[in-house]
Amino acid sequence: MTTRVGIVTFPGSLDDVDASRAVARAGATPVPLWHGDRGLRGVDAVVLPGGFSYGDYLRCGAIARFAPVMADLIPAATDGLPVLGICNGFQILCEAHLLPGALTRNAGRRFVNREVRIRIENGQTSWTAGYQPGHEITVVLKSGEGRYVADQRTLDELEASGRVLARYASGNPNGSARDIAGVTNPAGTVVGLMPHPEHAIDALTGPGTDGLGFFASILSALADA
Amino acid sequence: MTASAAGEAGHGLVTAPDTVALAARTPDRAQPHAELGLTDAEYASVGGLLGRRPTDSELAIYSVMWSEHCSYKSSRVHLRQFAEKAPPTTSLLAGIGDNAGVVDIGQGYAVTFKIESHNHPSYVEPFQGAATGVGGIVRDILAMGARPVAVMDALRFGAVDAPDTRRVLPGVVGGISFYGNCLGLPNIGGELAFDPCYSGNPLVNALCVGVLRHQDLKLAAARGPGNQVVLLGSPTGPDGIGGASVLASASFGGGGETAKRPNVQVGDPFMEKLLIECCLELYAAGVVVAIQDLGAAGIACATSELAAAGGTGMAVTLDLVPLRDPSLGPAEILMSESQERMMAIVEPGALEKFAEICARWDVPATVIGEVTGTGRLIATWRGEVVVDIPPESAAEGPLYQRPLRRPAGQDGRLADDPAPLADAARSGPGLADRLRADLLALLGSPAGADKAWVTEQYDSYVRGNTVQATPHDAGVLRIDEETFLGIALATDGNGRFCLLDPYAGTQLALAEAYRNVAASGARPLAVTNCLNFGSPEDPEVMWQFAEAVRGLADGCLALGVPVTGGNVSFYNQTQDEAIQPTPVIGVLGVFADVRRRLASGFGAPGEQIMLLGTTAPEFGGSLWASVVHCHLGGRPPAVDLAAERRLAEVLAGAAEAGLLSAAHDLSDGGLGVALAECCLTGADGPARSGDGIGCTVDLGTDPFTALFSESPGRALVAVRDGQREAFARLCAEHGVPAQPIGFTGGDELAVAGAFSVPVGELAAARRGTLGELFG
Amino acid sequence: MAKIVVDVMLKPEIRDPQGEAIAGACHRLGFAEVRAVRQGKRFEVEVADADVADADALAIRMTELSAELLANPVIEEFTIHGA
Amino acid sequence: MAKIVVDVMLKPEIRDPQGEAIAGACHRLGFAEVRAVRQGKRFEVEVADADVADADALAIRMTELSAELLANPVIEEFTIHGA
Ligand SMILES: Nc1ncnc2c1ncn2[C@@H]1O[C@H](COP(=O)(O)OP(=O)(O)O)[C@@H](O)[C@H]1O
Ligand SMILES: [Mg+2]
Repeated sequence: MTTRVGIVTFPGSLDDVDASRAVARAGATPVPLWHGDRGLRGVDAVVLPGGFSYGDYLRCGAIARFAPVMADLIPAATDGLPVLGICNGFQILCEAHLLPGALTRNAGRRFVNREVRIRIENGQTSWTAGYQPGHEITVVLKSGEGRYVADQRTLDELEASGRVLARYASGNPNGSARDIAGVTNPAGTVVGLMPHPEHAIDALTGPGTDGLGFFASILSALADA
Repeated sequence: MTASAAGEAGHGLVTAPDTVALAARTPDRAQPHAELGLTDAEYASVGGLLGRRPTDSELAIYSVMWSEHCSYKSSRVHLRQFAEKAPPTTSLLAGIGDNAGVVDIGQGYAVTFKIESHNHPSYVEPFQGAATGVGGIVRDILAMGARPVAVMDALRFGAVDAPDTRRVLPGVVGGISFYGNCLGLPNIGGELAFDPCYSGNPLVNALCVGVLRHQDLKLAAARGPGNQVVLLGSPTGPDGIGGASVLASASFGGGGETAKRPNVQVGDPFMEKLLIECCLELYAAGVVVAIQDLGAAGIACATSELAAAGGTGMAVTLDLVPLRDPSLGPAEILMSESQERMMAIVEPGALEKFAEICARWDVPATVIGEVTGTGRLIATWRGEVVVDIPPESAAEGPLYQRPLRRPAGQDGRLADDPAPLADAARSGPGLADRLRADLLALLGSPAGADKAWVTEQYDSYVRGNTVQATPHDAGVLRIDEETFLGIALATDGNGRFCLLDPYAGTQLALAEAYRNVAASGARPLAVTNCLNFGSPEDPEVMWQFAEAVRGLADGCLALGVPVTGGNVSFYNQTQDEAIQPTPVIGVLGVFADVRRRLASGFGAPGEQIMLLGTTAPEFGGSLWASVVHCHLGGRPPAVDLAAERRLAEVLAGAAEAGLLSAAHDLSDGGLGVALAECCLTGADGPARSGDGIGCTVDLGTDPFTALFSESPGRALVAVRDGQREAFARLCAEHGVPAQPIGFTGGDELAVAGAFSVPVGELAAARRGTLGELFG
Repeated sequence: MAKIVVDVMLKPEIRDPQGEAIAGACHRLGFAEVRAVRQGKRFEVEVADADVADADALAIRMTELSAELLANPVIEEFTIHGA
Repeated sequence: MAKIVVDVMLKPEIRDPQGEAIAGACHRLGFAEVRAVRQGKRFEVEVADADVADADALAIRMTELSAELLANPVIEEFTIHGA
C-alpha cells in the first residue's frame, strides 16, 4: 500500500495543486482533505499548503485555525502525525500553537517573490531526513508576511534544541529573526517552512528539483516507522 | 458635471421610485439624463424606442449601457475592420463580441484571453482601482467556461519622479499584487513604461488567460424560457453606482476628481477565488446553461446582454437581489458595480444541484428571475414594473461616426528627424566612451531598468505551470503534464511610435508582441488589444484612433493572426491634453511541446551569437533619442511584416529542432540593451535574474547604429554547438539575414574595438533605478 | 513626550470585505451576538514635547499629518485622540 | 446596538517595520516632530443588545473574542473600549 498524504484545501488555499503534484512526484498518494469536513481519511501525513486561507484577512492563518478539519488535525499532530505547513500552512501552524512564534509583515513591507537559497539545519525531522544538515537548497519564497518572530527565550530554546529547521542562506529576504526560514516541533514531526519546496520539483517550472527532498523524506520516514 | 448633480440624480432615483405605469401617465416629467451622461438626442431616441419616457430605472440602464465604455459607440464603426480584414483561420471558437475570444490550440484544448483597461479608477484610488481591474478581467475569462490560469499587467505612468507617479505606481502595483496573488494566478509578464503624458492618466491594462476543453465553452446567451436567472457571489451594495458612465467615461478636469471619489469599488479576491472554484465545479456538473460576469453596469448589463444574445426575454424581481445596503432603490440595484458577482442561467431541474455546489463553496446564490419568451426585459420592484424594454436596444447602443482630423502638428513632428543627432553621435572624438556611457544611460533609464521592484511583488509560480515569466520575452505556460502543450503570451505598446505615426506605431507594437512570442519558440496564433486614447470627441484623437485600428487590422491580416477581442479606453486626457495614442497589443502563441521553449538569456559560454534581421539607421521615437536627447520626432522605424513572419518561422523552427539555446527580440534600446539583457537574464527558471554570462561581439564599422537603432524584425540568438550549419540553412531557407556577431562567455559585455562593461556593472546600472524612486 | 492616537476607518459607504470575513469567522466560532465588524488602523504617534508650541498647534499638525499621510481621504476618515 | 472597539497593537518588543516606514515618511514630509510611529489595528464590533445579558457579560465575551481571534497573544496585545 502506498503512503497517503493528505493535502488540506481551505477556502483560499492556492498551492494545494502544487503540493499534490509534489507528493505524487515523490511516489505517495495525495489525498484531498476539505476544510469543512471532519476526519482525516486515515492519511499517514498532512500538508497544509500555501495560499491565502479565508483571504488571510485579520492575520494570516488566524481564521483557518478554527476550520472543522483542524479540530481533528490539531490533536493528531500533537499525537505524532507528521504535518508540513508551507507558507500559509506555516502561519496556520503558528496560529494553532503547534509551532512557536509568529509570521509577520516582511521587513521590506512588500510581497516578495524570489528564488532563495536556504540551509537545512536539522536533517532529522520527518520532512528533512533526506537532507544532510548544512545542505543548501534553492526553493521559492513568495509571501508578504514571512518574517518569523518569537521572543528571545523562545529563539534561544529553538536554537539550543536544534529546532531551527532551515535558515535563509543568500541574504535575509524578509527580516526573519536569526534568518529562520522554518522550525520544527520537539518531536520533529510538525514542521513549518516559509519558502515553497513544492515549487522546486521540476526544472521546467521552477528552479530545479531541490524541494523534492521534503516529500521523499516523509516517504522514507513513514517506511522506517 | 458636478458632484452635487451626480449625488442628487442618484438620490432622486431612490426616493422617488418610478414605474412604467407612472411614466406613461407623466410623459413630461423632467429627468436628469444629461447628468447621467446621455445627450439630448440619445434621450429622445430612448423615448422613441419605448414609445414613452423611460422610468428612472430604464434611464439608468440606458445611461450606462449607452456610455462609451459599454457601448463602444465611437469605436464600433472602426473596430469592424477586425472582422472584415480577418485572416482566414479555423482556430477561432469564439471571437469579438463574446466576453473573450477563444482559440483552439489542439488536442481538445482551447485558450481564451483578453486585455482590459482600468485606467480612470486606478488614478482615483490606485490600489483598489488596479485590484478590481484584475478581478474584472478574470471574471470575463471565467465566464467563457475556462479556468483562469495566469495574468499579465501593462502599466504606464507619468514621469518617474513626478509626485503623481509616486502616489499612483506603488498603489497600482500593490493592488495587482494583492488581488492576483490572493487569487492564485501567476503573473507571467507585462510592461512598465513612463512618460509625462500619462501623468494624471495612468494606464492600467490587465490581461487574463484561461484554459478549457472545447466542450466546456460557455456563451453568454439566455436561452430556454422558464430557465432560472441566478445571481451568485457577493451581495449588491452601493459601489460604483454610475461608475460605468461617470467614472469610466468622463475625462478629468478642473476639480472633477473629488466628485467621483465616493465611487470607489473595493475588491475581495477571496470571494473571487471562491467564485472561480465554484463556477468551475458548476460547469463540470453540467448545471449552467449560460453565464455572464458582472462588470461595468452590473445587473443592467448582464440581464440585457444575456437576453439580447439569447433572443429571448427576461423577467427579474429586484427585491430578490441580496443587498448589502437595504436602502438601495431599483435603479441603483441595476447600476451597482459591486464586484465578485456572476449571473447564471440554470434549468429549473438543476437548481438543487446548483445550490448545493454554491453552498459547498460558501458562495451565496439567489434566483432573481427567469428567462421568458416575450422579447422584453422586465424588472419589478415592490410589486410594480420599473423596467420594460427590448433588451437589444440597451445592449446595442447608438453608433457614431465621429469626425476625424489629422493633427496640425503631425507634419512638424515627422519632420523633426533625429538623424542629425545620430550623425553627431557617430562622429567626433571619444566615440567608445560615449557608446559605453549611452548604453549605461539606457540601462539605468526607467524604461531600460530592471523591473524587479514591481515584478517581485507578483507570484509567478502558483499552480506550478509557469515555464517562463519576467524577465523573459514572453510568459510561457504548460497546459498540462500529459501533452506538454504550451502557450506563450506577450503584450507591447509604444506611445512614442504611435504619436509619430499611429498606423505604423500600432503595427510596430503588434510586431513586437508577435516577435516576443516567436522569440520564446512559440507559433503566434491570435491577438487581443487594449486601445488607450484621449477623447473621441476630439477629431485629432479620433484620427489617431482610426489610424491605429486600421494599422492593427492590416497588420493582423499580413501576419495571419486574427484579433479575437479587446477593449477601448477613451477619455485618457487631462483637460485638452490627451495621452500619446497607446494601443497595447497582446499576442498568444502555441507550443506543440513547451519543453522546447527558448529562454531569452545566455545559458552557456562559448556559443555563437547571431543577429537575425536587417539593421538600418532608425532613431525616430527610439529610446536612445528619448533618454540621451529628450527627443521625440521623425519617422518611427519602417515595419516589414513579411519579414516579421519569416523571422517567426525561423525562431519556431529552430526551437522545435533544438538548434538554439537562447533567443531574445530586439526592441526598446536596440541591440545594446538586448545584449545586456541576454547577459543578465540567464537560461532557465521563471523570475530568475542570475549572475549572468558575458559576451564578446564585433559590431563592424558603425557600432553606434548597430547598438542603438530600433529597426524591427530583429532578434538575437545563441546557437547550440554543433548546430551552426543547420541553423544557417534554416535562415537561408526562409530568407532571414543572419549575421554571426560574436560569442557568449566571460564576465563582460565586450564590443570589440570599442568598449567593455563588466556584467556586474550592467546589473548595477539596471538595478537601483526603481528601488531608489519607490523605496 | 506626547502620544497621539490616530484612528483611521474606512468611510461608512466603502465596503470592508475584511471586516465581513471577520464577522463570518466570529459566527463560526460561536460569537453569534456579533452583528458586524469593521476593521481599521490605529496609529500611535510619539511627538517630542519640545517640538510643538502648544496643544492647538499640535492638533493642527496632527490633522495635517493624518490627512496627508496616515489616511487615504479617498476611502478613509480619521479621528485624533490625545492631542 | 452596542459598539465595542478593540484596539490591537504589536507588543512593544516586536519590531514594526510599517510604523518605522511611516515615521520615515513623516520626516521626509517635514513632520520632524514625529519621534516614532507604531501601527496597529482597530476593530469596531457591533453587538446586538438583545444578545447580551449585561455589561459585565459583554465585557467577558469580548475579551474572549479578542484573545481567541482578533489578537494573536504571541505578538499582540489588545484593549477593549465601550463594553
Ligand atoms: N508590469 C509588469 N508586470 C509583469 N511583468 C513585467 C511588467 N513590466 C515588465 N515586465 C516584464 O519585464 C520583462 C521586460 O519587459 P520589456 O522590456 O517591456 O520587454 P519587451 O521589450 O521584450 O517587451 C518582460 O519579461 C516583461 O514581461
Ligand atoms: Mg522582449
